Amino acid sequence: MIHADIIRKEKISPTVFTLYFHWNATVLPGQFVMVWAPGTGEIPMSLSHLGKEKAFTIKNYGQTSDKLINLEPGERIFFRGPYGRPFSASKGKTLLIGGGSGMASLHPLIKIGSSGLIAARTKDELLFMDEFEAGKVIATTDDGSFGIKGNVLAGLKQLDLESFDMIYACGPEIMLYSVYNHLKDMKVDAELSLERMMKCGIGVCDSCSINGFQLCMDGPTFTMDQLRYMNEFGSEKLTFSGKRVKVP
Amino acid sequence: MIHADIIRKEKISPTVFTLYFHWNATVLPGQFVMVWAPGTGEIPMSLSHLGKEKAFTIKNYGQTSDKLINLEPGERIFFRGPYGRPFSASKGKTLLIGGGSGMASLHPLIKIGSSGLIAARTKDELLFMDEFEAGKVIATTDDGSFGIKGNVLAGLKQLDLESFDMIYACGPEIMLYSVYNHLKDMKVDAELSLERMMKCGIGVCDSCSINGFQLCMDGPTFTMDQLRYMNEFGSEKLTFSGKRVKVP
Amino acid sequence: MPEYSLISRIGSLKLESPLILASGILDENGYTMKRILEEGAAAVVTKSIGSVERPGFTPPVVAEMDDDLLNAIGLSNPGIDHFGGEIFIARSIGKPVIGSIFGATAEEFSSLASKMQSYGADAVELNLSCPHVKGVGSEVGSDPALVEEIVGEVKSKVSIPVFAKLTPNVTDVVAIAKAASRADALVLINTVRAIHIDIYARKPTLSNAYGGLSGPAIKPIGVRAVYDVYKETGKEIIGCGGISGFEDVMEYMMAGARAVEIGTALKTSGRSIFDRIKKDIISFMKSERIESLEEIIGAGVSR
Amino acid sequence: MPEYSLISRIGSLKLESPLILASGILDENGYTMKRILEEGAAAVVTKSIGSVERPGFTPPVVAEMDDDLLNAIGLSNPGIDHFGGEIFIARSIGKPVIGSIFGATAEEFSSLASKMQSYGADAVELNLSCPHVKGVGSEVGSDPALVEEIVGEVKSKVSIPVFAKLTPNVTDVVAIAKAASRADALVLINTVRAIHIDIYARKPTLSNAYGGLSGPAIKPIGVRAVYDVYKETGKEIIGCGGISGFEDVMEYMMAGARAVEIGTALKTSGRSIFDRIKKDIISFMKSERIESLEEIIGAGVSR
Ligand SMILES: Cc1cc2nc3c(=O)[nH]c(=O)nc-3n(C[C@H](O)[C@H](O)[C@H](O)COP(=O)(O)OP(=O)(O)OC[C@H]3O[C@@H](n4cnc5c(N)ncnc54)[C@H](O)[C@@H]3O)c2cc1C
Ligand SMILES: Cc1cc2nc3c(=O)[nH]c(=O)nc-3n(C[C@H](O)[C@H](O)[C@H](O)COP(=O)(O)OP(=O)(O)OC[C@H]3O[C@@H](n4cnc5c(N)ncnc54)[C@H](O)[C@@H]3O)c2cc1C
Ligand SMILES: Cc1cc2nc3c(=O)[nH]c(=O)nc-3n(C[C@H](O)[C@H](O)[C@H](O)COP(=O)(O)O)c2cc1C
Ligand SMILES: Cc1cc2nc3c(=O)[nH]c(=O)nc-3n(C[C@H](O)[C@H](O)[C@H](O)COP(=O)(O)O)c2cc1C
Ligand code: FES
Ligand code: FES
Repeated sequence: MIHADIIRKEKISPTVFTLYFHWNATVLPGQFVMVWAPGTGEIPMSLSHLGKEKAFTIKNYGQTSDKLINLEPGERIFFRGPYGRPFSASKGKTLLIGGGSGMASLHPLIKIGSSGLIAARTKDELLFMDEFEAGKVIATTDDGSFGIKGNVLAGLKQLDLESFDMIYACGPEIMLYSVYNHLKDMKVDAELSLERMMKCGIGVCDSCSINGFQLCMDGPTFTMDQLRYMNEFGSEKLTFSGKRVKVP
Repeated sequence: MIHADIIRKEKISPTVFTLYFHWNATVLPGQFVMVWAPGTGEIPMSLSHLGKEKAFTIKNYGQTSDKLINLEPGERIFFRGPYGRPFSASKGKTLLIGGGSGMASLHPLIKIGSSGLIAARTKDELLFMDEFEAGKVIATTDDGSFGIKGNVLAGLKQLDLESFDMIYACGPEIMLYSVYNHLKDMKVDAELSLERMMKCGIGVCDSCSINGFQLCMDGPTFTMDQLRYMNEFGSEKLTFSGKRVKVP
Repeated sequence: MPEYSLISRIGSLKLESPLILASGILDENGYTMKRILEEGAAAVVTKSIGSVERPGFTPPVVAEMDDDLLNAIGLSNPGIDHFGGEIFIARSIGKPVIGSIFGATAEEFSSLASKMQSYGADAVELNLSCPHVKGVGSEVGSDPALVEEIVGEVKSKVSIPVFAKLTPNVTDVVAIAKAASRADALVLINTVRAIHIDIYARKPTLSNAYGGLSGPAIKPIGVRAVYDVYKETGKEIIGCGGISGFEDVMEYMMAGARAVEIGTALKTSGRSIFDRIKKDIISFMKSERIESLEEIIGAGVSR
Repeated sequence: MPEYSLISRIGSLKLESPLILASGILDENGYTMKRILEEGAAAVVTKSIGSVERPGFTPPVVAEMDDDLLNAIGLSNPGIDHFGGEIFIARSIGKPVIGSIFGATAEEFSSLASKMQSYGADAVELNLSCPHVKGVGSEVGSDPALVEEIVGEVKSKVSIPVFAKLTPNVTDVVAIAKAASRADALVLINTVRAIHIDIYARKPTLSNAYGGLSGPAIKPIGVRAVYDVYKETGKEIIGCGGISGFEDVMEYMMAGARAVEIGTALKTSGRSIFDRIKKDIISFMKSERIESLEEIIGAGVSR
């Protein structure tokens, strides 16, 4: 395990915190680490900041994420990685599509000129909106508390998607599956970062697999072409115990 | 273990054979390997030839050496190494003093201009005499069957030892101890390659030790200055079982 | 020039090569097993399945130590009644799928084995050796009487070959092997009980503290177990533990194994490991003039 | 700023640091032990000595496997009556020398222990755990009743501290540890039974076939044994197996060891390993704000 001290902590929404730390390593956008809260659990986590100062942006989801966001500056965090295939670098006009805490993994891709489409249940959960240039970002909320009322599709319909050189998306599978279906017959290049149960992070436990690909090694980012052959995508996945269930 | 096929075998005395093989490795004069005869034993052995073609020159001493010299071209030999501290390279006038199969380890040092003093019990056991230039080598035999009758001391007395820039010696400890005593108050640089029981070759078993130095790691070559502090040299050693006995 | 065939036989099971995917590594999802078979494994063993759904331990469930691995997945599994679908998917390519099962009693094992057979599994592997879960695994597998009962009961209930996978965490593996002698083959070894402590957290790295060590570190322990059991019982053996190259496969076979299972090395070498090792074995057979792998089984055992 | 002291205590033995040379590595010749003490070891354990001279096995007696080592020296030793001189030489520097002994019966052990005491040994270590010699070593050390008898008998005969060195090659190391509970401390672990086969010779590399595995590969097994025994018995423990850096020492201590023995790492790191690790432990204590090593003994054990 690697360990580092938390140097700063920022609350960026009622349930989301960013923890900053020093880690002298090269991590590429889309890669992740396994973060350990000793005594509690270990969960996959993207790095939302990749400079000399690195950071996790963590949503309070359950036991382990809760433990992590309650750590204070000076306390120690433990993790291992980086793991996974990063988003491929791309020049030109990019669109970032993020749902919920999925924005954490897209954050390092926000550059001058990038456009954004952020989807959330409610206004409070829209992350990193103000890091886009004015007029470059649109939002959807399920409850209409901000931006377009509706889900990601409502946002997608407002955009000239084929005008982008690359689209990167990260969020819940159901959202990504909508994005995929909407894009699949268009002339666009896109990479989607999926989420599955991850126990090992190193390609042995099979809990993160989708059609024979391990998210932790072959993903979590996949191209549209790869997704085309995955009949489990948007349809079925395995639970923590390995039981096949429908993707909600 | 490294393995190689014997490509050639030469009988160089009634009891001594040279086995040639290919081994693509850098070995320096004075270093040794542990040679394994599967099913029989494993013994330390210098390399007598160090070019692209390498060779052992083996005296039929007991079980394992006997097994080795009975191998034929095309058969396989096994060994590990190289181990040990080589003789230090030296320019100028060199004298090689070899006793019995100790000449095997000195053989790679025979160059144009090197002088030699070879000691053996009897004529048949004088090895590599004809590789020295005419007039550059003298021999002693215990039985007087060739050269000077007597032991190595008789030969040493005939030489202007201080005229050499470096003296290298290898042979039975009793002979080396005579050489050491004869040289110790002279102004000469000398390195002696000692022999002790060797079981591991890698500095763990302690069977080859002399005053806290392991022959297999810190030796087998030692300088006169190192030997000066070794009260076990020429005096006591441990047997195969670890029993302290007098050096014969 | 002879044809170099890698065809291997264990019990009545015929394999295109001696290389099998070990239980618990990339074999929970049917599609993953299918892909590993497509990419070169001669057969796969499923992860160990029990009677009821089990979440297994909370992560961390693995700790990497160079090429070695410590794991305490905790026999997480969906329960036998939810596993038929995965076997069906995996078998679609036509290569053997071996169903691994675990339990606490002979009845439990034999009911699991019957279900595996009904799902179409080509053989069943009894996990008598998981080192980190109480009441099943190696606690079962270190009791010779219970081992004998379980193997006997399963053999009397199913017609597919039965393999018994044994633990090295015992004083006398030969005694356990003898107790399991009604099995068609023995699988040696499962992981070695071990612990890693993170000195900066001052806690065991695995949530369960105890885990099973796998990878190159345990190869000499596995080879010893195979050697011992081959020499003393002559049983058919599948070697397992720390295999990452053809040298390791040859070493296990010379110690007495007829085939091998590979697990942890998938982590470092990926799925291509099976094809690479097959190629390397053929080169070795050529240069060492081995016409059939049968020649070398047990060839390194001094009697 | 606090003084960082490495002083350690095992039974009544006081050590300048927790770092001891393990039995069987560079400790046959008194001068070698003396040099290792001069160059930084806090104490040395002699190689295991028996009642009579034993040549041990024919070489090959070691097989290197990267940083790991397989050995079957075969308890070669000059016999106790010829060993007093070596102890005398080793003790001349004034640091503790621990005499290791092996035997088949309680009487043999206690007579050996008395002789070690008369030679001036500062403690005696009972080798109940050599994995490759029949009739002594781990065959003795896997029988709880015999272990109890040996330890009891030795304790009743000598006044110097008695350490019992146990084997990991058993189903239940805690049961053996309990049997040895009259010892002043337990040493865990000896080597793990293993084999290496040379595939080009088609023979086991060691002349004895079976050997004991040491080095980094066995560290997680040793840490597990220490953890287990510390947790279940609370006995004083000397950790051993695969230590090559300060991290390993800290890990063993957090698992419950009060001191450690280092063997195989001498091969790769040389005698300077003791001084290097001492320096590194002090840096660790500084940065982790550990004032005394006592604080961390067992700190990683979840109860
Ligand atoms: C590649 C990747 C990157 C991620 N990046 C981020 C990020 O940057 N920010 C963020 O807030 N969230 C991220 N997540 C999601 C995050 O991992 C889950 O929110 C988290 O695992 C929830 O764990 P918990 O213990 O808080 O919740 P609980 O519901 O208490 O979890 C229960 C158990 O399930 C396990 N678990 C639950 N969800 C997951 C999961 N997806 N993968 C593995 N184990 C799981 C936990 O290990 C835990 O033991 C990412 C997920 C993946 C796969
Ligand atoms: C550094 C070094 C280099 C050597 N180079 C050469 C050389 O180039 N040519 C040559 O002919 N001889 C050389 N020798 C000597 C050679 O190793 C012995 O002649 C040989 O070990 C005898 O073994 P054996 O089995 O034939 O005899 P045996 O008497 O049958 O040996 C009995 C046992 O003792 C062991 N044994 C005997 N002598 C030694 C020894 N010196 N070291 C370790 N184990 C021993 C053997 O392993 C064997 O198991 C060298 C020795 C050393 C230390
Ligand atoms: C992550 C992981 C999970 C495992 N799960 C199981 C299991 O469910 N059943 C089983 O019999 N063995 C299991 N094993 C043990 C392996 O099948 C194998 O016996 C062991 O890892 C040694 O082989 P290797 O060194 O090639 O990995 C598991 C091993 C690992 C690493
Ligand atoms: C070459 C060698 C010889 C050994 N001889 C003995 C011995 O005589 N008595 C003993 O108790 N342990 C002996 N051991 C075991 C070590 O003392 C130690 O328990 C083991 O090697 C694990 O520690 P390490 O990994 O630091 O070497 C020997 C180990 C080696 C490598
Ligand atoms: S998380 Fe275990 S295989 Fe991907
Ligand atoms: S031969 Fe073993 S220490 Fe030198």
